[in-house]
Amino acid sequence: MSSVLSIRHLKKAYPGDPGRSDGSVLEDFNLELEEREFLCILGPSGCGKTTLLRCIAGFEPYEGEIRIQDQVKCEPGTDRIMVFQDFNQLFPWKTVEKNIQYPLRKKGIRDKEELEQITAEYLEKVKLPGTEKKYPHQLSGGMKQRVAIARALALKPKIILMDEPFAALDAMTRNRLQAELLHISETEDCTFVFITHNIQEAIVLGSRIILMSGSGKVKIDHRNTLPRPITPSTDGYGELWKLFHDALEE
Amino acid sequence: MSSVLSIRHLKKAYPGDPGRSDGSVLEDFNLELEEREFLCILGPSGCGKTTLLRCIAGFEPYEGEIRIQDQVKCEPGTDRIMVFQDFNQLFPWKTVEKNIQYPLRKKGIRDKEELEQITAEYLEKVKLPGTEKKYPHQLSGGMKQRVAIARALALKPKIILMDEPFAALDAMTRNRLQAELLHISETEDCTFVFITHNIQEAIVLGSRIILMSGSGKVKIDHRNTLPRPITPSTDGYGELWKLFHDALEE
Amino acid sequence: PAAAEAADTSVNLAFQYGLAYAPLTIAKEQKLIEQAYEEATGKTVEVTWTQMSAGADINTGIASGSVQVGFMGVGPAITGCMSGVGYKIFMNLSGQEHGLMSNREELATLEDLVNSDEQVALVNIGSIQHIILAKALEHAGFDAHALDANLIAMKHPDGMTALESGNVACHLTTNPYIYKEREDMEASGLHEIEGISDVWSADNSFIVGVCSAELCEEDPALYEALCQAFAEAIAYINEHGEEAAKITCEFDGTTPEEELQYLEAGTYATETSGVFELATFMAEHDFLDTAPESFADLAYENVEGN
Amino acid sequence: MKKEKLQSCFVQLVFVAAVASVWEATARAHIFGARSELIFPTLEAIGSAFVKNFASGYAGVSFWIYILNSMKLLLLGLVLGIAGAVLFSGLSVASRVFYYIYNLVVSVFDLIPGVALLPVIIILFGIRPSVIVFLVVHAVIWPMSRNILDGFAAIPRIYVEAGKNIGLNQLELLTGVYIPAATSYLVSGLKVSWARAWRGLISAEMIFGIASCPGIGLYINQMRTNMKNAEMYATLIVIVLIGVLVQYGILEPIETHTVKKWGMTK
Amino acid sequence: MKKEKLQSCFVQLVFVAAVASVWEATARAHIFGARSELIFPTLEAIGSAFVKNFASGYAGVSFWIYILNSMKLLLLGLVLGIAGAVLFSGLSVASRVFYYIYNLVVSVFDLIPGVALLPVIIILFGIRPSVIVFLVVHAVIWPMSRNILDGFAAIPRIYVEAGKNIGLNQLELLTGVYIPAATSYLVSGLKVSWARAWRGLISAEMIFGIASCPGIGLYINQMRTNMKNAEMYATLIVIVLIGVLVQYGILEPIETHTVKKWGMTK
Ligand SMILES: Nc1ncnc2c1ncn2[C@@H]1O[C@H](COP(=O)(O)OP(=O)(O)OP(=O)(O)O)[C@@H](O)[C@H]1O
Ligand SMILES: Nc1ncnc2c1ncn2[C@@H]1O[C@H](COP(=O)(O)OP(=O)(O)OP(=O)(O)O)[C@@H](O)[C@H]1O
Ligand SMILES: [Mg+2]
Ligand SMILES: [Mg+2]
Repeated sequence: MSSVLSIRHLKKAYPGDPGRSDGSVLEDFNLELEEREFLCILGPSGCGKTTLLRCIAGFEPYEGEIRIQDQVKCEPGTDRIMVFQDFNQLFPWKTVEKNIQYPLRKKGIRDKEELEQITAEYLEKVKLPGTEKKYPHQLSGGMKQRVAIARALALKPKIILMDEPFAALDAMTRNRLQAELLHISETEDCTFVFITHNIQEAIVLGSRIILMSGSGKVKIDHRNTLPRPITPSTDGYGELWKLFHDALEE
Repeated sequence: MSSVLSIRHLKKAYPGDPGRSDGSVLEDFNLELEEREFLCILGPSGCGKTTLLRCIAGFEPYEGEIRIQDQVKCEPGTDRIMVFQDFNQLFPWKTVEKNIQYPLRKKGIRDKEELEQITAEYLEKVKLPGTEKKYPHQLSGGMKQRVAIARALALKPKIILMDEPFAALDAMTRNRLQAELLHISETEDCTFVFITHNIQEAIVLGSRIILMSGSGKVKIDHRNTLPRPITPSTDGYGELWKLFHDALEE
Repeated sequence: PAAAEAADTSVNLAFQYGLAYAPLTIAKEQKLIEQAYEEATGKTVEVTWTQMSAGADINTGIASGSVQVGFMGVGPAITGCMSGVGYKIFMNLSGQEHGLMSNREELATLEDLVNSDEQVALVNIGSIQHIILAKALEHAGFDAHALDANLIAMKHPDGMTALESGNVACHLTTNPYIYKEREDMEASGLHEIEGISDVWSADNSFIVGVCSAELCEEDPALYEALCQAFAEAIAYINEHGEEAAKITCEFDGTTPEEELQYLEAGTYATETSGVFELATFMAEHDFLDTAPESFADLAYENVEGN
Repeated sequence: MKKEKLQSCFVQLVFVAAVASVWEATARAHIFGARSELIFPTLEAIGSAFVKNFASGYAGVSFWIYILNSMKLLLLGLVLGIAGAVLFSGLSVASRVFYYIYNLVVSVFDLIPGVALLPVIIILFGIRPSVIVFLVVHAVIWPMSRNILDGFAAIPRIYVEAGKNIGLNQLELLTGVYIPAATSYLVSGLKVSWARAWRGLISAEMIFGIASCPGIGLYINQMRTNMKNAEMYATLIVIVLIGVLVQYGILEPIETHTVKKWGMTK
Repeated sequence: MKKEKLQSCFVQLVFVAAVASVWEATARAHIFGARSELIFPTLEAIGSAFVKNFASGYAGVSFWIYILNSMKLLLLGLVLGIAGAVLFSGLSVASRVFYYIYNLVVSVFDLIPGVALLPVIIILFGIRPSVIVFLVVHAVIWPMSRNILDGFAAIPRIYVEAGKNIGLNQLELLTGVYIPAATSYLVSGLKVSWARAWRGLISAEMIFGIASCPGIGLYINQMRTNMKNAEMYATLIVIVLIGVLVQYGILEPIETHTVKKWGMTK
């Protein structure tokens, strides 16, 4: 398998902000991600997870090098679709339906029926059928997040960057969407970078799990070899959970 | 103990939105909350939890009656402080410090040293010392949420309304803040209404746990009598967890 | 419009607002220019009339060549001639009576005014009214600029409003406002300060027509037609006052009777009167940078008068 | 919504009635000297002047013609001004260099009074109705541009990022993100521009009236020159009526169907 | 930040130089007929008129006096206009009834050209420099109010709710939430108003010149009347310089230290 994402010597500091003692949020950050990997990132609040994702997506200037499929990419592009942490990432001037269809149109899908079919399919996946004609401000927090997930998935990008996408969801919806992502990851040619605070979620989803320290360093980089599907009763789940839990406690 | 919050026949429908089949988000919703109770609310995404909280806080017009300490309250007030679900609830034009101090000032605390001491104390509680001079846009998602929590706690209101306050936090920070809330609930004269998606969190925190159905009805109203402190290894935890988990699965 | 497009030549005329421009209304309504040109040459001319609120804009229009003929107060016309806008006076249009009205009893004479710090409203600083005031002052033995610091520039109707509502002490104005104010003498307790008519009457050139040098030189036929048409219009007003009043009253918002009265109070003639003398006075008192050497600096050869 | 509308209409009507009464009382008190009536006409006089305006026009030309001529120039100027503002502000989004230049241009030209530009305009355009159009454009384009530029700068970053993320090019970003996200600024700018255009038109026509294409400004100027204050106020009422009609009949519905529907404003 | 500032200055300087060259080339080409120099003076002529303005003034009055007089009236009008706009828009936040009325008042008065109000103003204020102040206020207050009203309507609901939640009363809500949250609208409104005030002042002084308190508008008018176009352009340059100075020296820093610092705009 070839490397789909390669980060070398990434350094990121916000202007006008001394940040940590060393003056930057991320420093000499390195990461090689292979195709169809499902990378989960854990780490304490404020450690730089979102910052990392934003650098990969091309929203922030940085030092160092980020290559996507062996090409240096500094600008945002449709090969890496981001689901933001913020609730207000949908275009408020478009209905749910149009929010999903607009990027698809830009991608070249013009057929109205096909668009509607895709919309229906992905709204079904995120358990939101019937909300097509609503505007974002008429949705609850979790519903907005799910529409954003549907919008990203429908685009079928090479890399999906997700920033705590399930944080606002109840356990059941969360389980259903986890299963959905696993399915996509298994059947489609798609690489995931997935930020979560939920250790269980990271173990269930990730083919690889990174834990960042409070100072933005990679503290654990673990290849998850537990047999799928993984549940808390899977052999080895307990140890793995403890590994990450303890590392976070430190 | 007297009833601190009493909701009778609450009905809420959003204008211009047919909503559910019965046309409203909440219908004939009743709730009596006693002083110093810690109410946790569970429920699927989009069931009306935030709507309920907003009605209590006085941000939405509604039918029915909501009484706070036996007085009908339709307007927002400092007796009920809300921590919103949205990340952007801090005033972006004020530093972290000022965001916390501004409501305190309005409450009548003018002494500069006292203000600084309170700020330091509560920032310490939410694990954010050293961020005093930052502006909200310089914080990560979880950090913003924690400042909002600190702002609410520092005010020591009669009722604290919290809408998934810990959703964006890592396990460890979450645990620490849970302990903090429990401590406040035990030592101070404060009633909590706390929305969460985390069943464990609800069991650990709640002296009473309500589970709402997808149609906005109260499905389970459980008085939590497990001996504190509650951990997953506490006797009876497993059954309780299963009770809520299964109810959510339905 | 179709006929207009087919016209052989065209001319742009610009003028300002008021009774003093009455002959233009006659010429416009009776199409005198078009007729005169066609009679003389057998060709057609398209005439465009533009009403501007400042002589300065007309000057710019002529200087840039988009206007060929303008009518304005004799003051700006002299300034234009001397600052090289490229035109000269090609005829006189009208003269109007001016008067200085006051609502303060203690201001009986110019001397009272000079010794007070009351304000005088007139249409513009450096305007012909300003120059008239300067002349009157000099005539009465004061410095020509003695009242300069007391001036308030505003349009005639605003000045009248200010005077009648007691907000300004004096108003120097012309036809028809001066007549209206005189009518109100009794009711409003206004009175006239003497001294203006000694130096300025309706016989003095007040509004003159100017014509660009290009038109004068390059299209003598049109130039002739213009002169002839306006002479006819002026003659019409003088000979058929009632008919003329009926035509122009609508534009001035009066009844035909009032209009006739106003028209008769003015002097409509093609000969200029006192232009050179005025220019000399202006040059002597800083209203003008360079003095004309002779009347020929200000007017074309065909113009009669001084 | 419906109820609020009614309530607002009611309040506004009561207010207008109150203002009218005060005016009438002042007019009837004759406190402004002998010509008080002329300077401060009664509502009756204004009303009959209003009727007369429409019934008989002025100088043999129907009042409708004045309105029509003005509206033609006004609309042309307004459309050109708004289109120009959108175009140039859009280019400013695409190119930083262009932004620096345009920002300066807006700051400078917004300061220059129309009359002062007149010589240059006359030189370039001659004496034509287009001069008035140009002055209207001059009145509209700079404040509108200011609103759009500032609106573009203030839109939440996340929308632009979401737009770039789905691969929008500069033009698509402009039409697909910047313009809708800044709609409340745009609508505010439209309201200001609409008023600017009216005022610009009246002043333009007052300094520059073309007899072959007479407009409302020329009309007002004539009325002023002739001391017909009742007619002048009646004409102002027409201007205000048209202006308010557009505001409540066109601009508010635009607001209701965009930013209000989208939950972006109250 | 620093670098961007430099870059922007550089681009703007290059642009100004380019415009100046085009002007000069046009002026030297004498393309506007025989009187080209008079109506389209060369930079040299404008430059020496600029120097002469300051050196000798006009009619025995120093040019500084003209500037000073104008600035006095301008600032007074600007401050009154802005204060009024803030005050009334603030009241509109507090009372719905007041909002309906004020919204109508703004829509109506914004449409009325200053000249048309002149008779009424003269009656009410007499013949004083305050008439000019009043006309400047009239030029400023309505567009500024429009910006503030629309800015208030567009601020995110959550800030208002957070404010009410911590027990702010109406006045505190206004100063503590509405005004800071709408700052980007306010600053935009300030920029527009500043330009409006200049334009309003010049036109006011052109229709209403007070010899005992001569201002720049009067000066420009004199230059126009006397066909001194070079002097007129030189005076315009002074106006533009002051205007741009305020824009870049006062308004931009305000922006940098508020909305930019708060991350509310780019
Ligand atoms: N402003 C609004 N206008 C119309 N409908 C709304 C509005 N806000 C919420 N709703 C609808 O009301 C229902 C309940 O929303 P609410 O925000 O209370 O859900 P919630 O329980 O908080 O969900 P979540 O866990 O996802 O935050 C949803 O179906 C939503 O679509
Ligand atoms: N725009 C900014 N300007 C200055 N500092 C910033 C900015 N954005 C983030 N930071 C800082 O960078 C650090 C990392 O932020 P980041 O958002 O990447 O954290 P995170 O790991 O995503 O946290 P969370 O789990 O709370 O979302 C934090 O200390 C934060 O204060
Ligand atoms: Mg984050
Ligand atoms: Mg919610």
